Amino acid sequence: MEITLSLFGIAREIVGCSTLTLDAPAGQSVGELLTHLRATYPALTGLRSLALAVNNEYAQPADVLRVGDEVALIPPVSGG
Amino acid sequence: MEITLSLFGIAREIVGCSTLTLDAPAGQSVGELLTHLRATYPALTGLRSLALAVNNEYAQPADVLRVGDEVALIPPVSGG
Amino acid sequence: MTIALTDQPIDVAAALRAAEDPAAGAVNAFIGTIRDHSAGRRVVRLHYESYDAMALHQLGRVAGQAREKWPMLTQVVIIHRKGTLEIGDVAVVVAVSTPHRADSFAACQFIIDTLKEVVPIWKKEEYEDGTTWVAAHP
Amino acid sequence: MTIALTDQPIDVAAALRAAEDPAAGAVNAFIGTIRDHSAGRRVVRLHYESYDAMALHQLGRVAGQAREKWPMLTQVVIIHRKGTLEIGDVAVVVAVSTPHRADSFAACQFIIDTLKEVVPIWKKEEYEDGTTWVAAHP
Repeated sequence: MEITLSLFGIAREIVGCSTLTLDAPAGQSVGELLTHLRATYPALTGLRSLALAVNNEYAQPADVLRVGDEVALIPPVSGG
Repeated sequence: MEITLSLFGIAREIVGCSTLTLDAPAGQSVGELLTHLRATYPALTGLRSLALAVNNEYAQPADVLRVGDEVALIPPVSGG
Repeated sequence: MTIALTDQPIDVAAALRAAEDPAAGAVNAFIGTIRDHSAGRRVVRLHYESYDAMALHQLGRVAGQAREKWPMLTQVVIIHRKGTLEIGDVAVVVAVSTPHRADSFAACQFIIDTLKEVVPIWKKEEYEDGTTWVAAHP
Repeated sequence: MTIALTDQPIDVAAALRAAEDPAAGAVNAFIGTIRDHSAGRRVVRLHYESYDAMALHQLGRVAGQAREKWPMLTQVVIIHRKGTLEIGDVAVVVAVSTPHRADSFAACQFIIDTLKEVVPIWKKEEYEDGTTWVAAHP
């Protein structure tokens, strides 16, 4: 299934683009996608934290991705 | 010695005037003046607290009044 | 530092601008306004009376105590209104700035808490059927 | 309730007016401004980036959590700036009103503390000789 990933801040700079289209296996979990991304872009492993958001909520590693989900990579936030 | 006492808030209303001139014995203490005022105006005893200020500072009962002191009667404050 | 007692409406925006400082990233402000009720009674308006000279002196002392406890305070603004105030009017503004935010909350709260304990200002609440000097009696 | 993300300067006075409420006597406001230094380096300006849809959703959640913890909250205002900000510019305003003051301090501090932990907004500091995404690395 096709997953479109939005990227922000330092994660956007590390990956080099603000949206990334991935061909993920059906039933891929959030944890698996994070592992894949860290393997592909090793600089992501140096961040203080790295989360995935699905449909505007922070996702847990065991959550399963579905077609049509809004998925975003969330490096350490620093608002305020 | 002559003491001029400034009165505020409910203390002003109880005594009925905003300044009071008293003829106090030389060396009178803050505590003695408060006792005298409570005896003269019994409604003062019903207040939650009653303090004397001398020269813009809260005075202690043992402090001795001097000619020229700015003396004020301070009922419970409620600013803010 | 700005310390003021005024019988004119308080300009809250100006008070906040006075608290900002290029060296400080955090401003905390407390704004006390006139509520339409108190202890279950409808309040019509309030009258604030002040012992001006002592109130200004004590406000300065409170600001000084805050600076001792939070030496990183960059600005302290305390403005208290006096006279007759209507519902919604601003009675007091305390605004402080510090480099980091936790200090700004703690210092601002200390100032308003201490102000309410020591500064010689009195408020009389006016209801539809009477008046009360607030906190005067046990 | 007012929740906003904006690339325009924040009108702090308007934010405070939005927080006032005739039933509430206490307004507490936190204003985050751009400091001229950070970790010992001189800051020239800042760039804020936001995941807008999620940021607004999370700001609403933070406001909802505050209402659960402080049911007496009468108003909640959260406005966050994005884009390029200069020294002294206002980055964020949180303002709440409650009947009594201690709740206003606690609720406002909860909101800004939680906002900084969960809301997807990122700031990049620009120095004379480089830039850093704040808090990105351990």
